[in-house]
Amino acid sequence: MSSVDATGLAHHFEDLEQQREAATLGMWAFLVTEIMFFGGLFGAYVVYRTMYPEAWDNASNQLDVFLGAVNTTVLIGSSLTMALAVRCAAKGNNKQVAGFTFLTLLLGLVFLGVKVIEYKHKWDHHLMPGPHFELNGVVGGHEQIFFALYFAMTGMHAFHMIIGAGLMLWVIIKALRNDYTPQNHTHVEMIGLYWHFVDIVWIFLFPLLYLLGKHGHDIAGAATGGH
Amino acid sequence: MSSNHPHITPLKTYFAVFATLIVGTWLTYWVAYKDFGWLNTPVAMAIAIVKAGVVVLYFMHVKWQSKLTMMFAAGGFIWLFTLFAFTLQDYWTRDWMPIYK
Amino acid sequence: MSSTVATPAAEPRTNYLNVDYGWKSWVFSTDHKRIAIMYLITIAFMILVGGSFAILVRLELATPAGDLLQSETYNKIFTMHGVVMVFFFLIPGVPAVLGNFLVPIMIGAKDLAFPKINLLSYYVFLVGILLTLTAAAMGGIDTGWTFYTPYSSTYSNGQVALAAVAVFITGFSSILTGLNFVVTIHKMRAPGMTWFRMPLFIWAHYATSLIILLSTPVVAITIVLVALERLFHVGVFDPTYGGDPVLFQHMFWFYSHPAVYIMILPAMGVISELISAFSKKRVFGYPVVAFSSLAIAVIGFFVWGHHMFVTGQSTYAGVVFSVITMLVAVPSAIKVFNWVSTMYKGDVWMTTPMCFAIAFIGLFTVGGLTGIFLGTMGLDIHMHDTYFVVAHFHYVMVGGMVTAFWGGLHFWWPKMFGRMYPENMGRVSAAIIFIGFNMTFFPQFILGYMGMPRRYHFYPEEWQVLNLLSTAGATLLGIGYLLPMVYLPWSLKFGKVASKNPWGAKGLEWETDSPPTTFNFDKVPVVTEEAYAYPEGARHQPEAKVV
Amino acid sequence: MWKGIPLFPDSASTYSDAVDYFYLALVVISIFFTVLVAALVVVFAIRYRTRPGSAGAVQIHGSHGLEIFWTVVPLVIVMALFVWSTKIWFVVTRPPAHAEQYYVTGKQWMWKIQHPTGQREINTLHVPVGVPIQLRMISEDVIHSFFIPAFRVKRDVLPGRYSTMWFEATKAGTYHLFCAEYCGTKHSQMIGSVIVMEQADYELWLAGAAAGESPQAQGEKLFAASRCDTCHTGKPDARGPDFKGLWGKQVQLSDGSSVVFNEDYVRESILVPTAKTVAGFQQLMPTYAGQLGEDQILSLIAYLKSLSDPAQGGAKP
Ligand code: HEA
Ligand code: HEA
Ligand code: HEC
Ligand code: CUA
Ligand SMILES: [Cu+2]
Repeated sequence: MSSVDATGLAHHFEDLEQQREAATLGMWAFLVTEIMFFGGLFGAYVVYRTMYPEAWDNASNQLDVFLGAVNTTVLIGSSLTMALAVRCAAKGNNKQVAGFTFLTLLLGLVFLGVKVIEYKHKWDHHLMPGPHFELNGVVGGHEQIFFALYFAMTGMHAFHMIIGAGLMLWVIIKALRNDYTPQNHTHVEMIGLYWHFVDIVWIFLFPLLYLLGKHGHDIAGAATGGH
Repeated sequence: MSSNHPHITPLKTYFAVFATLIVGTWLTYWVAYKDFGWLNTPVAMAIAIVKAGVVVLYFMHVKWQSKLTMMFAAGGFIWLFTLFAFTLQDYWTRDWMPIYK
Repeated sequence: MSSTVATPAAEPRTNYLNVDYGWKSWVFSTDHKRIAIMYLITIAFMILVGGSFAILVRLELATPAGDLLQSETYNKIFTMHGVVMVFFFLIPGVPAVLGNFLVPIMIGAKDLAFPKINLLSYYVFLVGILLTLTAAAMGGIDTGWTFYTPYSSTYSNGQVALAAVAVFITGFSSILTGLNFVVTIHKMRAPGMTWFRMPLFIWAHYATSLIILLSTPVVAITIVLVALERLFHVGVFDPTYGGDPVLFQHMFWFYSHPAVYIMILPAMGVISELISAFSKKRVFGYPVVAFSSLAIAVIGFFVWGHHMFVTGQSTYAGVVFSVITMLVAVPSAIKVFNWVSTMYKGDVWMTTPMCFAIAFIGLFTVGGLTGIFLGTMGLDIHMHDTYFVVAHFHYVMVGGMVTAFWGGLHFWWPKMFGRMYPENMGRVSAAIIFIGFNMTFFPQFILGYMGMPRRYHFYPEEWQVLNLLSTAGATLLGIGYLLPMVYLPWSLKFGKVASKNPWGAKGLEWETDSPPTTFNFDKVPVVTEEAYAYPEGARHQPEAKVV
Repeated sequence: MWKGIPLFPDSASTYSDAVDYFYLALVVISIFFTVLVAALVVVFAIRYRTRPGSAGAVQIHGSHGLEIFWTVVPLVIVMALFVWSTKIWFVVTRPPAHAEQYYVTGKQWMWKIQHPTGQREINTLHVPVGVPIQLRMISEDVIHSFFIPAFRVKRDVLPGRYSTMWFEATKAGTYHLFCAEYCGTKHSQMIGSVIVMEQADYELWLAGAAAGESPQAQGEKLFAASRCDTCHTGKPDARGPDFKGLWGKQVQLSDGSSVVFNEDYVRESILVPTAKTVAGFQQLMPTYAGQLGEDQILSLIAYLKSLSDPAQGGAKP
C-alpha cells in the first residue's frame, strides 16, 4: 500500500523532492491530455468556421459580449487569488491559503452563475441546438452547429470548473487543518495548475465565441447585450 | 521543481500579470469592433496567446521549472497545432481538383 | 546474480502473492503487480468473449447465404467483436498486464509513481467493460467499431450512446496508465539506470504512453460529441444541418491510427526482450531500435488520413497522408532487420516464448507489408473496406500483438507466479496457433483482392471455398488459443517451481525473487552496466534449463 | 488479361490493368522480403541453436553501415512505390473532360441511377464500352460506397455533399456492384450489377428501356413547378440572380468573399439559402429543404448547368 509517513512522503519515493517532481510532471502530463481534449472541440470549431464563416458571425452576434467580458475578468481574478493561495502555501501560511482559496471559489461560483443566466437566455430564444433550434425565423441553418459547439465547449469548461470547485473545498479543509508546510504543499500547487489551465481555456473561448462579426456593430450598444 | 525550496514569486509580479490579463481582455473586446478585414481573428488570437503565455509562465510557474516540464507544456500546444494543420490541409485543398466541368 | 538453481524452499519467502490474503487485499491493492494480475484475469475473460464473437462471424461466413444469423445480429456481432478486441483486449493487453508488472521492476523502482491512480485505472476499465456488456445485453450496437457518423449518430437502432460512454470511460483508463508510465520512467529510475541502459521494453512503453496521452483525449471528446448528437440531435456531424460526416472520421482516426501503434509498440518491446534473452545477445543496434519506437510514435500521428482515401477527403490531402504512411514503414523495417541480426551468431534456444517471437517476426512482416499495399492510394481505391484490410489488420494485430502477448506471458510467467509452464505443451500450441492463424487469414487477402467487401453478411457464391478455409482455420486457431488458457492455470499448482532466473536472462526483473516481494527489491538496485550485457561467448547453461 | 487465374477479379476498365501491375509488383516485393526474413530467422535458429558444446554468442553491438543500408533500401522502395501509386491515383480520381454524366443516389439499401438520356435504373447500371463515364453521387441518408471490383474503383457516397468517380469500361460483361461502406442492416444486400454492353447493344437497350426525360428537361420543368422562375427570371430587374453562363465561375458574395458556382454551392443555395448571399441581392429566397429530394435537386443542377453550355444554346425561361 502506498503508506505515507509523517512528513507526507509515500513509501515508494526516495525523498520529498522526487515525490514533488513526480507530481508536477504528472500534473503537466495530465494537462497535456486536457489540451488535446479541448483541442478536439477547437478543431471542430476551426473546420466549421472555415466552412460557414457567415453563420459563425451571425451566431456569435447572438451572444452577450458584455457578460462574456465580465466573466473573463472574474475568471482572471480567480486565477490571481489562486496564485496567491499557492504562494501562501509555499510560506506555510495556512490561514491565508484558506482565505484566498475561498475567494477563488467564490469567483468561480460567480462565473458559473453568469453562465447559468446566459444559458437560460439561449434556452428562451430557441438557441438550444436540436430540432427546435430557430434563429431569426430560420430553422436548420448552419448557426445551429455554432451553438452545438458553443454549448459543448462552454459546457465542458463549466464542468471542469465544477470539479475545480470541489477541489477548492478540499484545499480549504486541508488548510484549516494546517496541513500545508513550506516543504509539503504539492497538493495546492497541483490544484492551482488545474485552475489556471481552466482559465487559459476560457482566454481562448472568449474571443472565439463572443467576438466574431463585431465590426460594424456599435461597441456601446453591445454593453446592453445581444438581444 | 529543481529545488526543494519552492520558488516564491514576488507579489509585484503577480499583480503585473493580473494587470496584463485584464488589459488584454478589454483590448480584445475593443479591437473586435474595429474592422481589420481578415486580420481580426489573428489579432484576437495573438492577444489570447500572449495572455495564455503569461499565465503559463508566471501563474503556473513554468518559468522557474525544469526543462522537462517546459517541454511537456510546449509539447501539448505543438501537438494540438499539428492536429489542426493536418485536418485543415484536407478542407483547404478539397476543391483544387477540377472535377466540376 | 545469485543461485539460479530451483530449490523449492521449505518455508516460501513472502512475496507479493502471499503477503496478504483475502479478497480485500486484492481489490484494494495498490501494488502494481497485483493490479497487473487483476488486469490479466479480466483481459483473459475479454478475449474469450471477443473470440466467441469471432467464431460466430466465421461460422456465419462458412456459407454464402446468411443462414445462421439475421443481418442485424451479424452486424452486432462483428461490432462487438471489434469493440471488445480493440478496446478491452488489444489496447490494454501488453501495457496494463506485462507493462504494469514489469515497468517498475525493470527500472528498479518500488512501484509506479501513482499507485492509487493505477488502481483507479483498473476500476475505470472495469466500469467500461460492464457498460459495454450492458449495452450488448440491452440490444447491442451495430455501427462497426469505427462508429462512423451519421450512421451511428442518427440511423443506428443500437445502444450507441451507452457504448460511446463505455468507450469514453475506457479511454480514461488507458490515459491514467500512460500517465503513470511516463512519470515513472522519467522520475523513478534506479541509480545508474540511464536512458540508454533501459531495456527496449521500457522504451517501447515510453513511446506508447506518449501516444496514449496525446491521442486518446481526442477520441474521448469525439465520442462525447457523437453521444450528444445521438441524444439531442445537435447537428455537429449531421449533414442535414450542414455537419460534415468526414470530420468525424478525421477526429476518430487521429486517435485510432496512433492507437494501432499503441497496440504494436509494446508488443515490439516484448519481442526485443525475447530475442535478446534467447539469443544471449545484446539487441543489435540498440539505440536505433530505441529511437525507432519514438519515430514510429511521432510519425504515426500524421498518417491517419490513409483510412480515408476514398471517403471524400481531398485528393491532395490523400497524397500527403500516403507519403507519410510510406515513411512510417521504415522504422518498422529497421526493427525487423535488427531483430533478425540479433539472432546472428547468437546462442539460440527455441523455448515457447522464442517460438512465439519468431512467429511474430514472420507474421508482422506480412501484416506490415500489406499495410504498404493499403497505404499506396492507387491500390487502396480498390482494396479499401475489402477483406484485404481485414486480413492486413489481423496479421498485425493477431499475428503481431497477440502472438507477442503470448510470448511475453510465457516468458515472464515464472516471474509472475513462481512456476514454470509445461514447455512442450507451449511449443505445440505455438505451432497450432501459427498454422491456424495463416489458414484463417491468408485466404482473406485473396478474397479482398477479388473484391469481397468487409462487414458482409451475404457474399457471392464463387467465394465460398476460400471462406470455408478461413472458417476451418479459425477453429484451429481457437483450439490453439484455448490450450494455454488451460495449461497456464494448471501450471500454477502443478508447474515446476521456478528459480529467480530460469532463462539466465539479463535485466533487473531477473535479479529479484520469483515472484517478487511487495516492494520488488530488498534494497534499491544500482545499475552499472548497459541493458543485455551478456558476456562474450555466453551460452544457455544446462542447469538453467529447468524445463 | 488475368482471366485464367482465379486470384484476380475480371479486369474491365481502362485503368484496371495498371492497378493489377502495381499490385503484382508489390506482391513480388513482399514475397521477397517475407522470404528473406523468414529464411534468415529459420536459418539462424537452426545454425546457432544452443547445444552442448555450441560456440556461444558472439557479442556484436551493431553496425552503422548496416543500419544505414536497411534504412535507405526500404525508404527508396517505398518512395518509388509512392510515386507509382500516386500516378495511378490521379488517373483514377481525375475524370476526363468530356465524360458522360450519370447521376447516382444511394439510400438505405439501394442504388438509384439516372442516365444522361433520362432512363432510370435501380441497382443495375448499363454502360457502353469505350465511353468515359462520370458518376455524380450523393446519399439520402448515411455514407455508402460505390464499388465495382472489375473496374478497380470505388468511391464513398456521402450525404450532404457530391462525390464523383469515373471509369471507361473495356470489356462487355456483367460485373459485381457492391456497397463497400457499412451502412446498416442490409449493407450486404445493397448490391447489384454493372452491365457493360457494346455501343450498339447499349443503344438498343436505351431504346427499349422506359425512356424518361433527360435530367435537364426534368430540371427545367421542376424550375417552373417549384416557382424558381418567379424570382430567377433572367431579367435585369429580377429578384434573384441570373444563372446564364455562371457554371464553374466565381460568384461574388455580399461579404466580399467569393465561391465557385458548382454542384455543392447550388445544392446549398437551394437547401440553406441563408448560408451565402450573392452580392447585390437581398436574402429573399425561401429554403426548399424537405420539399425537394436529392434526385430532384440533381435534375435542377443538370438544368442550371445546361444554361451555361453553349451546345444547349442556353435555353432561358
Ligand atoms: C497493430 C495494429 C496495426 C499496425 C501495426 C498497422 C501497421 C500499418 N498499417 Fe494498418 N490497420 C490496422 C492496424 C494496424 N496497422 C487496422 C486495425 C486497420 C483497419 C481499421 C478499420 O478500418 O477497421 C488498418 C488499416 C490500414 C489502412 C487503411 C486501409 C483501408 O481501410 O483502406 C492502411 C492504409 O494505409 C494501413 C497501413 C498500415 C501501414 C503502412 C502500417 C505500417 O506501420 C507497417 C510497417 C511494417 C512493415 C512495412 C513490415 C516490416 C518491414 C520489412 C520486413 C522490411 C521491408 C519493408 C519495405 C521494403 C517497405 N492500415
Ligand atoms: C485484437 C483484435 C482482434 C482479434 C484478436 C481478432 C481475432 C479474430 N478475428 Fe477479428 N476483427 C477485429 C479485431 C480482432 N479480431 C476488428 C477490429 C474487426 C473489425 C470489426 C468491424 O468491422 O467493425 C474484426 C473483424 C473480423 C472479421 C470481419 C467481419 C466482417 O467484416 O464482416 C472476421 C472474419 O473472419 C474476423 C475474424 C477473427 C477471427 C477468426 C479471430 C480469431 O483470432 C479469434 C480466435 C480466438 C478464439 C476463438 C477465442 C478462444 C476460444 C474460444 C472462445 C472457445 C470457442 C472456440 C472454438 C470452440 C473454436 N474478425
Ligand atoms: C423568393 C424568390 C426566390 C425563389 C422562389 C427562388 N430563389 Fe433562388 N435566389 C433568390 C435570391 C434573392 C437569391 C440571391 C441571394 C442569395 O444568394 O441568397 C437567390 C440565389 C440563388 C442561387 C445562388 C445564385 C448565384 O448566382 O450564386 C441559386 C443556385 C438559386 N437561387 C436557385 C434557386 C432555385 C433552384 C429555386 C427553385 C427551386 C430558387 N432559387 C427559388 C430568390 C429566389
Ligand atoms: Cu450502403 Cu453499405
Ligand atoms: Cu492506420
